[in-house]
Formats: sequence, structure tokens, C-alpha cells
Amino acid sequence: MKIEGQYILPGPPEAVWERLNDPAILVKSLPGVETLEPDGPDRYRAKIQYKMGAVSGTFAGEVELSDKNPPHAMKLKTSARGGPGFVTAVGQLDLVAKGKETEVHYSGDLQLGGLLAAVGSRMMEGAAKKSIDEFFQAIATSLGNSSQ
Amino acid sequence: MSVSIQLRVNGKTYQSAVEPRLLLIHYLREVLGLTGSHIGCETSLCGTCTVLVNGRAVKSCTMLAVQADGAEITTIEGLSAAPEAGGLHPVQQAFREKHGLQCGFCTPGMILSAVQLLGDNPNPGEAEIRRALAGNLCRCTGYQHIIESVRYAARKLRSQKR
Amino acid sequence: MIPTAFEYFAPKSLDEALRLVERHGDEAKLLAGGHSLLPLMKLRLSVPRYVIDIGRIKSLRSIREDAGALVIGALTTHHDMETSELVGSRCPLLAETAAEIGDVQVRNRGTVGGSLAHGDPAADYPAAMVALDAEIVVAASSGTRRIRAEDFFVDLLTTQLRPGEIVTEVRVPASPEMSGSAYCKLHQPASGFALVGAAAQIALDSNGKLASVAIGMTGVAVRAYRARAAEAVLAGNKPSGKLLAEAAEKVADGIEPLADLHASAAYRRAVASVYARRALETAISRANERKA
Amino acid sequence: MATTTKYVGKPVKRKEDARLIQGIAHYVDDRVLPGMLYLGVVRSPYAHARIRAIDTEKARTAAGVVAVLTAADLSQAIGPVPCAAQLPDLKPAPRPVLALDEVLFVGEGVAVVVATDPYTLRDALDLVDVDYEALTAVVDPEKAARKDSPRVHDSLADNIAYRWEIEGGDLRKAFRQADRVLKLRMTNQRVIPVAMECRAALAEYDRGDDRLTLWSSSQIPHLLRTQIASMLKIHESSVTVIVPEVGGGFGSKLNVYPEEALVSYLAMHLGRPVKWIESRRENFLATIHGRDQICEMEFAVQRDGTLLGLRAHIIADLGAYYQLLTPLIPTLSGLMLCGCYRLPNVRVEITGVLTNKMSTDAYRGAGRPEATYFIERGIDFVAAELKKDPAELRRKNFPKSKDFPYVTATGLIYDTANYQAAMDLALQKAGYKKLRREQEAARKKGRYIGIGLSSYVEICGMGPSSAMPAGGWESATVRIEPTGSVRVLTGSSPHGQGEETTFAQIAADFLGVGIEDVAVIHGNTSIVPYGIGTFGSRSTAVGGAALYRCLEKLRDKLLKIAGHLMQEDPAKLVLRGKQVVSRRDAHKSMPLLDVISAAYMAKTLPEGVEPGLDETDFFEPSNFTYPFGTHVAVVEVDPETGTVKLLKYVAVDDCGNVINPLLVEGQVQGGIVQSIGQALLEEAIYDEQGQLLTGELTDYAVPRAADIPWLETYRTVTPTPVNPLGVKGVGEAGTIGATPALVNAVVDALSRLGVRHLDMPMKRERVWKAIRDASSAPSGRARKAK
Repeated sequence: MKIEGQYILPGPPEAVWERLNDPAILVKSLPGVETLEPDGPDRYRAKIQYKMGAVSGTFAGEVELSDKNPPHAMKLKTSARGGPGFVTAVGQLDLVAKGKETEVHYSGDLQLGGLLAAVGSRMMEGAAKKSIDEFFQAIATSLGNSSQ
Repeated sequence: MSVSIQLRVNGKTYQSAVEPRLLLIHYLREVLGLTGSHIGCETSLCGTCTVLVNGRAVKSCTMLAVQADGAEITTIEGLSAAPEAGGLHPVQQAFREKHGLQCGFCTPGMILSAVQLLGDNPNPGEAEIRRALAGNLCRCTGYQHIIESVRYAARKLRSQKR
Repeated sequence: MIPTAFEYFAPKSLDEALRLVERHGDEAKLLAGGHSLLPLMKLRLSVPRYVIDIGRIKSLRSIREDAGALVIGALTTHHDMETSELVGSRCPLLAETAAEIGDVQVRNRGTVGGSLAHGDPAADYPAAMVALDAEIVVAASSGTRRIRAEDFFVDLLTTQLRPGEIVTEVRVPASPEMSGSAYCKLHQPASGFALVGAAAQIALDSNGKLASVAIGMTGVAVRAYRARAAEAVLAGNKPSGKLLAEAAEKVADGIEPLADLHASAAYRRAVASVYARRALETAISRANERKA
Repeated sequence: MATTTKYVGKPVKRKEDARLIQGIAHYVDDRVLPGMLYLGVVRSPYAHARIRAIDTEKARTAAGVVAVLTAADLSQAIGPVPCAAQLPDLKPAPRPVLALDEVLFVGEGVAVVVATDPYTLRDALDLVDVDYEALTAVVDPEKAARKDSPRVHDSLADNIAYRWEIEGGDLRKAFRQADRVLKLRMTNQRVIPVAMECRAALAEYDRGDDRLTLWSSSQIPHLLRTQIASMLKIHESSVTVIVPEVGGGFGSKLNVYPEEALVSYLAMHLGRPVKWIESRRENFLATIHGRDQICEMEFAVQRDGTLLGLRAHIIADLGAYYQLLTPLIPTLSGLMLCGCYRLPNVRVEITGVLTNKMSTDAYRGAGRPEATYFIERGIDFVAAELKKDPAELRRKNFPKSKDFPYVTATGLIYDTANYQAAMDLALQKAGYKKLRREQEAARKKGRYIGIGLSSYVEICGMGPSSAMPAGGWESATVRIEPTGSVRVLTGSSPHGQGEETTFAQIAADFLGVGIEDVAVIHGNTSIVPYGIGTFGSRSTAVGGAALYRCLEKLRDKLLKIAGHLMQEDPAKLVLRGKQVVSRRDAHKSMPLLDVISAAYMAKTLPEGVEPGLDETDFFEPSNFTYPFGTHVAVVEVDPETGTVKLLKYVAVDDCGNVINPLLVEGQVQGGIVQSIGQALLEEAIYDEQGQLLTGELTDYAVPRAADIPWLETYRTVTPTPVNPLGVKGVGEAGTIGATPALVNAVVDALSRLGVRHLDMPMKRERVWKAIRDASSAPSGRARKAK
């Protein structure tokens, strides 16, 4: 499943880059992620408590940043697995300065496995978009906060 | 952490302590040993577990046993034991008469859905029967003989009432 | 197959239920008929720690009139809705919608409150509710509030309901004289959910013009919505085939349709137009029948 | 047949129904044994992955868990799933009972958990933690067949399991002489059997008696017994397989599965009964799928519609491993690809391809629905291209009834048929000419009505043994007990087909007793003689024939004894109404019971006659049987949404002689509806990563009562000489005949728009898109087929 979109974040690419690389910000911004433990350079082990309406579940996950080209581009891979199957999202993030703001273009691939692929696909595209919205909203908020 | 429930199944009262997550179908099959209701899916779509709860057709896989506390339940085993029927229920007889079953796995649920239909509507047309049975899957018969069975049962029940 | 273990409560009154939801908040799920929640729990896609069964709160299962509005208790089953004389005469759109939900067994157990609170984007009721300008009444320990149906649905499986709140009833304003309604639905062939559901509620004036027109759409987007652009084309005008087609073209304006295994976004958009038009045609012809 | 037919040919009510309608029948899951444990399988969520590690610790130590095992514990103890197919140069792809290093499809088992109750078991399954390294999944069979494709099996050079070809006549010449060469590419999509009862297995081991009893929801009790014994390397004489009530099979239970071996092994090693009940989710993932063939066909035709030759290439997606018959099924398609036409010059090539999916295998019709779909869709395509009426084109190319036995270019010998008569009856019952006029009138009003035909021939009565992987005969034993009750033991294993009734009809008529006097016993390998099982529309044609021959032997014996007692020539005696009656003098009779008593008392037996009344027969058919028929479908397409509405369905089937018309009707109707499912709704969809997206009933649509119109079914009767009953078999006819009729009807409805072909399932969006694409094309007629 391909997912694409763009966001305007309040702040220069350098500031956005800094947020995206800060595990303390990531843990607050990645929807459902409760804890992030370092697991090698730019790699984290995550505990994810996912909830969307009545749907909920606990997943073990990983977050990995790679192919970094500061402050322009990086790959963000998040994966989660649990009883109902697994989700892997690999996203390419490109940051472009637009005046005082940054346009983040993301394009990614979402892969579902197990039961999630069988019964979750109806909702999954929407759920993924919602999660990405929430993520960038949270990053935007963190930028807003720091600029205050 | 069990919960105490009391309910009537096929005219008999049962009192049980059950785990809250116990599904009604498992209560009927595993606890009471009434294995006439079957399990054919886990998504409430096949209807093989259909029983009557307070006279209405219900998928017993999508109901907790604790939700049935205080309810009156009829399973396929209780349908023929019903005293007013004198042996087989007319719908059961009709399924046999019109070859309304092959492997028989969907049959108990199908019969109970038909019983409810004929209670609501004593003279249903083909489209009404098809709609009333839309919650019960059958992979063997192609449904046609089931529809004929329901029509036959309707005629029988109407003539009994006269 | 089998849900995870949970702690179970079966409050007998709304107050008791409200105290329980307040205490357990996000970790609790409300159980009414169970036809939204239990399938998810059996697949372990929902793993609540507490289940609060509100099915025994008798006051929530009623259909009555109040100050011209039809008031439907949250525990009203789809079957109650389908067969209620009061609903049939005061709000046939709801009866027609209820009849399209799932199958007989589902309609026997599923409840209007449960369905609305679940916020499934493909559920049937939301189309009718937004078309009818219904209000959803929710209670909390701190008091009750009414939420317009159009605002109630927020996103996938997400409504305005906050933790600690319970849907208690739905209030549907009386429909005017010479009104007509229809619900047209394209079923997802396996699950029976709406790939597209269009609810039309219209009223004609004495000149045969559309005095009011409301179109509610479900299944098309992440939430049910009013097709305002389409309504605007019609309102105040005399309906004609051409005008209806023109309006129907606009039912998904500004909407990003869902896409899944059963229908692409383009197909959903196209069928949304067709079904909205058919719902309008039927609603208008029903209004004319009432007139005659 | 017997002198009187009180039962045979009549719509006798089924004997099996009494228990089924009361809910007192027993399927495997209904059986509870003392101390019984429950087994569950941890399954891979990946289509292709390396297993890095399996952490079973948490599950093993959970309360109520008795055992957790992985392939490391079992791979030496339990052999792989058997495959009976023998094809030249078939690459090996056996399925282990649990994956050892790599998983090759979503749903493949990696560990088993055994617990004291189903709830504990379900919780414990979530506690097994498997660490996978995802590998590239091979999903598209055409890409998989390429040299540069990633491989499904590391051990194999490529993904091509086998190539098979068959040729007859002079194809080059046919294509040289042809006025036109017409090409069409079609798919017969992957579908899922969805028997209402999922699979189930329960095993109990008695250490004292060294007796393993396996209850399984199976179509093949004896083959299962043999295979379980060899998988577990134990004496077959220690194993009993019991097949109780079975909630539908459709070929999906004509197999041997890992779970059957696992419960058996664990029952032996834990010393307690072990039960496994498949969930619907598992049924979608890990019970065989059907069909999944892509066919490219080229017809060499004359302008007048005469078919000269057919060249075809079929790519068959076999899935990751071989189940019992996996590689064999597509070859049946190849053999039957000429359908019911004179097609003297033929070449069929089949490429069997391995992919990271569940195995395909025998699903109702097994190879013949695919063949019939391809040829019948092809015939309508040819008719449309040549602007001929599809019925006329068929008529022109049918062999005449005097041409039978008819030898096909693929080497089959069609026993008997009158294709013309069946088609004529179907056209007459459907009101074909009137329909065509109505269609034209509707077109003028902008309505899209289509009429589709399908004339099929199928290969049934599976035997003979020379053509079968594991024997094509069937067994029967008939015993008349001293009290006069009759026990029929059959090696067939009915599961809804109703042989408890049809076999009792045959026996009762033959012996002149009441149907209530006859009990038909099946499905217990310690009671009934070895049999092959129920599939391929063979139970009555082969099992019934074995029964017939037993009955002949018994009748002859009874009459011999009676003749001795009555002092009458046995040849002049008949069995009728529980009496032995003289044909010469109706007053001269003797109660049958007296003859039976004589056989058991053994005091007054004629010379050379053994005591007792117990006969066994193993019937080996000389050929397959070839039922046939024509189906007509009438549809209307909603051009705005692509919705196909089936307006009318007429089926004429010829299955030879009929034992019970009620049951034949039921088989035909059920088959047609399954086929309507394939034509309109059903499709197993795997995504690019090999995830099964239609993995629950929420997304895999099977027909419901409200989806189906009233079906009109009729018959012609052309008996077969292959068996003494003259029956051909009818279990699969509906499934074979219906799909092309439906697709032909929809294409016919849209032909004026320029739509030349549509693939199944004809889902609304696909039809809508075809209409839209055709309508927006500059010239509708000139569009190419896809």
C-alpha cells in the first residue's frame, strides 16, 4: 500500500531535522508509541499501545532512521508486531525550506501481515493517514512550543 | 473471576458460574453439551451458531454467556422436544420432506432462522424467505430446497392453525 | 475466536454505568448488543480490560415522541427500529435504513447506540442520521450534551464521544408535511456493510419545488457526511432528471473517498453519485405519493 | 436392475436427515473424550521468511499448557505431507508438518501448543514469539515462471514444478488451413472451498492395545489411515480412522494435512486424547485452495464456424508445496480442454508454478471447471468474432450421438452422450429464440441483457485405477443379518451427498426389502473394507457399482437357497416384498426371512453353498464416465454500477440413470450456486507480499440466499455402459457448467459496447470499468480483447 503526502511545518529544515532525530520528541509524536529504547545507532525498540476507537492492541516495534542527508532527507522505518500480525511502514522524508517553514514530503509503503492484512485493510489506509497526520501534527506542535 | 448466571435452555433452568469472556455458543456446546449448534466462523457471518434467545434468532458466537443471564434459549435440540410440536417441529419435518439439507452443518441454524421467520410472517414469499435466511450460509444446497422447505413448513403451520 | 480475559460489569442503571465508565475510562469498553465490539474482541483486535454491559439498563430501550421529536433509546435494536410503527410513520428513513443492516440475527441484537458509538465508516445509520439532522444525546456523570449527527462522526472509528460518556438516545426532529425519504445502499458482498449508502430526506412545497433536501452519505469517506454541494443544486428548485443528475455529480465534491479491496476511490465516487440520485428519485416519488 | 423399483428413481426422503435436523448428529468437534487436550497451531504471518528463533518459554510455562513443540522437536518423528501425483520430471516440494527454517506461505505452521482447554490454548498461542526475517515473496505465477524470479524453494533451480503437454492430430496443418486464428487469454481465478464445517481432527491412543484412533473431517478415511501410518512410521493395523458427520468437503477434505498427523503424534506421546479444531481464519489460510489457472488459447477456425484446431498454454499456480494431488489437477484441465467438440487437432501445454501461497488442489470439479470455462468461454468468443449464434456454433461442432464412444484428440474415450439433445432441451426450456428477441428490444431501451450458454462434458466416476494416483476402484460389503436387516458397508465416504439413502434404495429394491431394513455404514476403517473415498463424482458410479455386484452375488445365493427349499429353478424366482416369488406361479412363494434363516441355520443348504449372507466386491471401472449438459444464463447488467443481476438460469444435466431425482437436483443446484459464487463474487486475493487479503468471511464473499434467483433444472438421460447402474455421477456438474454460462451472458450483454471478454469474478467494479473503458474507446467494435 503506497502512501504519500506533504506537510508544512513551522520552522526551518534544521529545526525539523532536529525534532525528527530526537527520541524524546519521537516517542511523543509517533502515535501509540509508549517507550523508545535505543537499540544501536538510529535504531530504537518500541512498545506500542495502539488505539483507534474500539480497536486496540499492544505491539512490539522498532523505529529506524537511515539514509540520512541532514537536513534534507531520511528514511523512517517503523514496524510493529503483535497477536493480530504485523505492520511495517517505510517512509522517505524530504525536507524543503519554504520561507521560514519547511515542507515535508513523505512517500512510503505500508505493509500489513497476518490477520491485519486480512481484516484490517478496509481501515488501514485511512488509519495510516490518520497516524501520519497525528505524527506531523505533534512535530509541528513541538516546533511551535520551542519557538515560544 | 467467574460470574454466576441463570438461564433457561430448552425449557430447563441452568445455573452456572462462567468466565465473563465465555461465548454463549461455547457455553451451550462445552458446558451444557448441546452440540447441535455449530461454529462455522469467528466473524458473525455464517449463522451456523444461530439459536433463539427470547424467541429471536441470534448468533450465539456473538453473545457472551453472561449476556444471556436470565434469558430463555431454544437450541435445535429443544425445538423437537417442544411439547406442543409432538415430535419433530414442522420446520424440521419440512427440511426432510423437501431435501433442505445435505451435509447438515448449517441446518440447525437455518431451521431456527426459519422458525423465527414463520413466527413473524406466516406466509412469506420467496424474496422474504431469501432475505430472512441471508444470515445463514449454506455451501451445499444452493438454497433452493431450503426455500421450498420453508414454504412447505409455512403451509403446514398455517393449516395447523386453522 | 476467543476474546482475551476482561473484568465484567452489568450495571442496572445509567448512573451506575456512568460511575463505572468514569472509573475505568479508556480501559473500558461499553457492550450493548455486542455486534460491533464482540467480533473485534474475538479477533483480538480489541482487548479491553473492562467490559461494561449496559444491555440491562431498561430505560435505554424505548422509542417515544417528545416535543415533536422522535426519541430513540440507545439500546433500540435494529429490529425494533425496522418494525416500530412509530418509527415507520414518523421517520420511515430510519426504518428503511435499519432493514438494510447486516442480517436478521444482527438486527435482532445490534443496537442504534452501539452502532453510532462505534463510528464505523461503512455503517448504515450515520447516513440517515446526518440527513435527518438528528442529535445524539450523550450522558456523563457531569451531565448530558447533545451532539449534531453531522458533528458526531469525526474519523475512522472515531466520534465526538469522550471517555466517560455514554450514548443514551437519538433525537430526530419531525419531518415536514409532504416529505419523502429513501436509503439506497450498495452492499459489500461479503460483510454486508455499505460500500456506499445514500440517504435522502426531502420535502416538497405546494408547487412541487424542493422545500428542503438533505443527503447523507456513508461508506464513501472516513466518516458520514452531508452532501451540501449537491443539496445546494436542488434546494428551492423543481426536481428534474437533469437537475438530479447535476446534483448527484456533486455528492462527493471535496471528499477523499476510501479505497479498499472492494471498491477503488474512483468507483466509490461514481457509485456515490448513482446511489444519491436514486435515493433522491425515490424520495421525491414517495413525497409525491404522499401528496396524492 | 431389480425386477421392481420401489425406490430407485424415486424422490425418496433421506435416511440421514433425522439426526441432522434434530442436532443430534456428531461432527468431530461434538466428540468429547475424558482427559482431552486441545491443540493449536502458531502460524506464519509472512509469506516467505526465515525463522531466526522461536521463543516458546512463556507459552510453555503458562498455566494449563501441556506442551509446546516446534519443527525441531518433530521433523524426525513425522514425515512430510504426502503427494500422490506422479508426473515426469516433477520437482519435489513436499510440505513439512511444521516449517523448520523457512516459512513459504502465510498460515504455514511453525509451532504447536497443547493446552487443557480452548481458552487457555488461545491465550497461549499469543505467547509464542517467533522472530522472522522477511524474504522476497513470489506471488505472481507468470513472474514466478521467469528465469530471473526469486525462488520459493532454495533447494530447487527455479519455480517451475513441471511442464506437461499433450498433443493430438496435426496442429500445424489445422492452423495452416484455418480461415481465422482467434486468440483469447483467460484466468480461472483462485477460489477457496469454504466448507461450512472447518477441518477438525481428534486422536486417542490406547497404549495397552497399541491402537490409535483418529477422528477426522475427511473425504478419504482409508487413504488417510495409510498415510498417517506412514507419516508416523507406525503399523497401519494399529490405526483406525473414523470419519463421523462431515460438514461439507468439496475436495478440501480430499487430502492429508499436517494437523491430522500432529494430533495423532501428540495423542501417542502425551497419552491423552488431543483435539484440533480449525478456525475459519485457518481454513482460509491453510486448507487447500482451488483453480488458479491462466490460459492462453488459440483457435483455428473456418469462416463457417467449423473448429479445426486448438493450441493452449495453461499456467497453473500450485502454491508453495504439494498437497495430495496438487500437481495433478491442472493435467485434468489439459485432458478435458476439448470439451464436447470435435476438435481433432490439439496441443495443450501446462506449466505448473510454485509460489508463496497455500497449495491449490482438488476443489469441486478439480481441473474440469477450468477446462470447461476456458473452452466454453472460448467457443462464445469464437462465435462472437465470427458473428455466429453461439448455439449454432456449438451445434455445428458437437459430435453426433452415433459417434460414441468418441475418442478425443487428448486420448480420452467419451462413453455416451447426446450433446445436441441436452442443448436443445435447454434452449427450449429457456425460450432461447424469444429471449433473443427480448434482448434486442431491451437493447433499444438502453437495457443490457445478455444470454450465455455453456455446454459441458465432465470426467467423472473416478476410476479406472490405471488413470488414478491411488486406485480408482471402490469396495462394498453387504450383509444380511439373521433377523433380515441389511447392512451395507461402503468404502465411499459421503458427507452430504446422501449415499446412506441412495445405497439403501439400491439395496432395498434389489433384495425386495424395505428401505428401513437397510443401514449404510461408512467412514470407519475398522468396520468397512478398504475404499478410495468420496470425490470426483465417484461414489454412486464406482461405489454404487460395487454395491450392485455384491447384491447380485447375494441375490443369486438367496435364490439358490430358496430354489432348493421351494423346489423351484432359481432362475424362475424373484425377490419381491420380502418374499421369494416364482415368476411362473405367483402363488408359489416363501418369506425371505425363511431363506435367510436357512442360510444361517445351515441345515438345509444346497450343495456347495456356504452358510451366511455376506458378500464383498471390489469394483474396477473400465473407463471414466462423462456426464454432460447445457446451461443457459440470462443476466442484466446495470451500466451505472456494473451490478450483474441474474434473471434466469436453466440447467439441463445428463448424469445417466438417476437413483434419486431429489438428491440429483440438490447436487445440481448446490453446484450451480457455488459456480455462481466463482463467476460473480469469489476470489482469493493475495497482495504483492503474499498476504491473503480475503482471509475471512468479512472479505471473501460466498453466495447467500438473497443473491440467487430460482434455478430451473431439467435432465436428459443417457446411461453409461461403464458400470452396471448406468449412472455417471452428478456431484460436480453444476460447478462445472455454470461459470462460463454466466461470463458468456455478461459479455453478451455488453458486446454492443465492444466488450469482448471479462475475467472472473465479475465484480461490480470490474464490469463498471469494462463498460466505461469500452464506452470511452473511439470505436467500440475495434477494441482488443484483454
